[in-house]
Amino acid sequence: MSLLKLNALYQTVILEHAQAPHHQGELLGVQKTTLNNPTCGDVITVQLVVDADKINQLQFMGTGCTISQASASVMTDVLLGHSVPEAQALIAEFSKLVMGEPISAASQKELGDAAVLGSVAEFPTRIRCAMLAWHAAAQGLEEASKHE
Amino acid sequence: MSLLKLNALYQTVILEHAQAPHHQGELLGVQKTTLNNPTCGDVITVQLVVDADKINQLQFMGTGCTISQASASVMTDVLLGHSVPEAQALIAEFSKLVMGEPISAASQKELGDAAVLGSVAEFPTRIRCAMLAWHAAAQGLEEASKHE
Amino acid sequence: MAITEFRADFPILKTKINDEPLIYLDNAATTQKPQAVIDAISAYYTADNANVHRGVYTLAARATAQYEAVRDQVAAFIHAPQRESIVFTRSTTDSLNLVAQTYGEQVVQAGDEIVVTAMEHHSNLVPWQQLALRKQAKLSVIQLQPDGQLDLASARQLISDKTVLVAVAHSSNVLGVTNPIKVLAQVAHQHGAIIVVDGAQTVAHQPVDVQALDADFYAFSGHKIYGPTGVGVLYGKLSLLQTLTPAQFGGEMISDVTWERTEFAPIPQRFEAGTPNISGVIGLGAALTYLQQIGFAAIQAQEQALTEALLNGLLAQSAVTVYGPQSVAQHGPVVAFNVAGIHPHDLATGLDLGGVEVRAGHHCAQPLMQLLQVPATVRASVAFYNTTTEIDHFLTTLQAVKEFFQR
Amino acid sequence: MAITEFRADFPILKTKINDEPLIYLDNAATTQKPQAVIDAISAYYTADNANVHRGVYTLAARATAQYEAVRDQVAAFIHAPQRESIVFTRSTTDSLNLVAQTYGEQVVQAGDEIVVTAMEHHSNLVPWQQLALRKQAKLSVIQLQPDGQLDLASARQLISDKTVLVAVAHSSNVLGVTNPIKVLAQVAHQHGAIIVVDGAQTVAHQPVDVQALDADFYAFSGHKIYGPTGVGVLYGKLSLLQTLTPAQFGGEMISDVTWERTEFAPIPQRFEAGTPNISGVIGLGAALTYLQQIGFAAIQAQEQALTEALLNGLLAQSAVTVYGPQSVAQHGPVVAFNVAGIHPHDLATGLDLGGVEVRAGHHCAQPLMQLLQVPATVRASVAFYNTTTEIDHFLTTLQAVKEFFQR
Ligand SMILES: Cc1ncc(COP(=O)(O)O)c(C=O)c1O
Ligand SMILES: Cc1ncc(COP(=O)(O)O)c(C=O)c1O
Repeated sequence: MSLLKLNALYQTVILEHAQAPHHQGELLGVQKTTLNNPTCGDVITVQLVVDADKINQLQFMGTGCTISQASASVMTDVLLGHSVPEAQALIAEFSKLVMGEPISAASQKELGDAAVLGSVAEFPTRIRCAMLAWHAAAQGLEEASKHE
Repeated sequence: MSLLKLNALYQTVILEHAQAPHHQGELLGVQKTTLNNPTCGDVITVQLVVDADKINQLQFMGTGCTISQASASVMTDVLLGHSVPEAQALIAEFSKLVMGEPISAASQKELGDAAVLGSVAEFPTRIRCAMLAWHAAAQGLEEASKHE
Repeated sequence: MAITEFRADFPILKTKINDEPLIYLDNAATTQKPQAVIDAISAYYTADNANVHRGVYTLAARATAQYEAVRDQVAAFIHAPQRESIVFTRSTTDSLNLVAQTYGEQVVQAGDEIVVTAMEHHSNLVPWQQLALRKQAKLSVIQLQPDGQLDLASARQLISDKTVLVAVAHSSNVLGVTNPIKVLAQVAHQHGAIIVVDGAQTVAHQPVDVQALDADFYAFSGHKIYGPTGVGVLYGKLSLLQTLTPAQFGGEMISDVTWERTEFAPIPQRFEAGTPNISGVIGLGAALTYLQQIGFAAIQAQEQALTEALLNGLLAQSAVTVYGPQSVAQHGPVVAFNVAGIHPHDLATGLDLGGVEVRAGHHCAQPLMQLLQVPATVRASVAFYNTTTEIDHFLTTLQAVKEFFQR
Repeated sequence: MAITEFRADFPILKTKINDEPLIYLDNAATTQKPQAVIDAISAYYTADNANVHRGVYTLAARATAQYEAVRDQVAAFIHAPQRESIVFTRSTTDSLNLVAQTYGEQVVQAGDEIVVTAMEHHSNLVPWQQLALRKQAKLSVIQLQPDGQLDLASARQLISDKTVLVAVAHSSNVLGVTNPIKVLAQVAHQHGAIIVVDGAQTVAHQPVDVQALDADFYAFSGHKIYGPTGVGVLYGKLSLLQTLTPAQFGGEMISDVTWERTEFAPIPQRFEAGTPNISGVIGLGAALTYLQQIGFAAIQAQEQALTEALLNGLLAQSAVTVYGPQSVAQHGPVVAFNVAGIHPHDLATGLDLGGVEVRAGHHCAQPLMQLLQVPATVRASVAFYNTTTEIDHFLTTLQAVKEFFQR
């Protein structure tokens, strides 16, 4: 078997995020949004604080495969500091990316490390893993907007 | 289409029985055994009287196709006057006959006009039609035996 | 391409029956399959077979993608607003029972009324009858006009505020009529009832738009639309499906299971318990693709010509009674009839000896037979691959069989 | 003929996955199909397709005869005392739900107890759990020994005179163990309970005798025994089936229908509503014929050799945990495992890139996963057509994938 193929999906930056995820852990007293991937049992909980229309705090908890952990980690990096509409737009762009749809160079840049997850598009069964944390974030943002 | 094939199933004796069935009509005050063929809606009612261990009276009512009517008619001819065990044996022989299984020359003779219905064996979907009255008679005999 | 050329795609139509060329006129029972459908099933098992929705490996992804693509295809075919409204079942019967076992169980209450029509197939009658018996609800039957068309006055009279559900065939499998679903849906909705439509006899013969009809549920079978046996479709409005608890449990229809309780998956997965008929769904997809290649315009033109030849040919013969409308304008591709003095079974056997395959019996519509006051009828039903030559041959053979029995 | 020669009968095994030869080790999810099964389906649609049980014409008689012949074949295959005990369903899941919707609905009452085991697939757990919730019955769970085998002491303790139904897998789809059904049946019967056996993982791997087991109901799927998807079997004891009212209605499962009531057909027709999966049943027949040509002696010998190579190979690798018994004597052809520090999904993706198709997930046994304290496992499962070379390749690939993730 060619390990090159494995390298295409599991690029170094992804492995690094999975091994040492950013913004992992519980935010005390902040509302949780939990989503699971029934196929594999992965569970991701996202917590976020929106202040002056900006995402000020954003953390995640949960277990999962390399893809879902790395994706959760880069998600926090990408979305932190953005306004709710900006974050929502970025989630939409990320979703396009992992579905293999073209996105603009600007979006690509904005997504930073997350752009590397575009390789998932060639692994259809792993798209759900990559999207889990982002879907949870989208749901969390919706709930946060409602409370305002 | 070759009418010869139709002649093989609908032999003159069968058509005659169907057009002018023997022992057709109701026996007043005698228990009825009714069976139906759900596929085509045919219904046959058989009534019989066993006296001194002999079938003394045997009539049928109901509507149906040529095969089921003719078969009911010959059934009454064949079974009348026989003892219950003899009648049961004849029903079993008739059943073999229409299933295409070999029967003895003696049985063949005993079955009389009914033997002609052996042609039904080549028309699997019509076997049920041929058996309907005989099954009803078998059930009637069983009930009659119970009452003794 | 002329419509008659598509006939060559159906290998069975080249075979013989009782040494005579097969003339298949029981299309209302099940249609024959084009080579494209047979090949799609073989190809699936030869190259892509794996269980769906479960594996992360390539083969499983391939099988799942093919399976789910047919959901999109079916949604487009009946103009459903979204793919989630399409549930794969075993058959029309399974689809209708699913509605009875979910919506029926969860919504219908004692004293409610369920309305069916006098022309329903057992599959769209008995589930409601048994539900009504279980729930102490009332079953009412919309009557027919003398020519077999639905009596809309009777429908308007029976459907009331007490009605919770109206179950109706889009087209009859005996009378050859197509019912005014849109009107019935309006009447039902005015009274707060839902309408469940049995499309088994319709989807292969005319374009169906579940949104234009405003059907709440719509059911059909793959095997009656040139697809394989063992696969059916239930369309349901999103808002309805979302409120329903499933009736079958197991496999991938769950989201989370503990010993004590189960959280169900979103629709449509929620209603597809266990391993589905994967090759059946893929075969159905191939059938729809094939149908769309021909196009409904060509199909309808051909089937109307065939129905006209069939209906008028029958009406021209002595001693023949045709049930349902007597004019081709109201008559779909199914024609039920009887010949005075000859039992339908005998006629069917005679025709069969001439290679002509027609149905004789009650066509799973026993109460309708009682209404027509016959124990059974013969039924000839056409598909686009039939030819007027076949219809002629059928009529000639019928004449000969009649003469045999009338001599 | 050597067992390895039969491999050539499976066309899919000659294909490639990710440019590597396909090594199919997800046989517990679904098996691949021999050419004989693919051909039987094609042949049916090419020469014999008609609806069953309904027509008096030759084609319908031919289809019906083929369909019903498979009933005899299945009865003989699982040693049922009579053909009437065999009901064709959509799948194991459908079969088990049928029992829950008929026997369960009609017999189970508030306060009754239903007993399952800790290793059940959702399909043999959720129907009983939901039934218990509906009926206010109690669901109890037979525990496992540390090595994953059923704890018979726990079974004896839980099954009491309050128990009405014991539902148990003949073989686990995760732990690779086969349960002592005969003993459990005895215990159940002593307390007046019935036993429902899920044979999904058993019928393809060892001879089954439902009479010797004294099973009251026995369920399995065609697609896990080299047959098509969309067809399943429910065996039921005659005396039980005869007392049950069906749960699905329509088509030929009736004997007489009026507007007010319905008389049902005798068994097994009573439980087969609507047009069945005719080609599926015929394909299942072809699969059983094929299996019997090979014979269970050869199949078992080969599968034991493969399981031994698989199990011992896994146990020899570092960081690997195998669930279920650690010795091949107690271990059937299904081996679930994990590698410390590597998520099962990542392993499965890595193996997939090497052409090796294994399952990663909860295997529709979420409560068992909780018991094993893992979110998921990898699972490799063999069939007689696998080779020891394939097992070797799997083990080498696994080693390489481990090294990739552990670096
Ligand atoms: C033990 C067991 N029971 C039941 C099932 C369900 O089978 P199906 O999906 O064919 O209904 C499976 C397979 O998925 C199984 O392994
Ligand atoms: C009008 C109608 N409804 C329902 C059905 C039942 O279809 P199936 O047997 O495929 O479930 C049929 C065909 O038999 C039909 O003609």
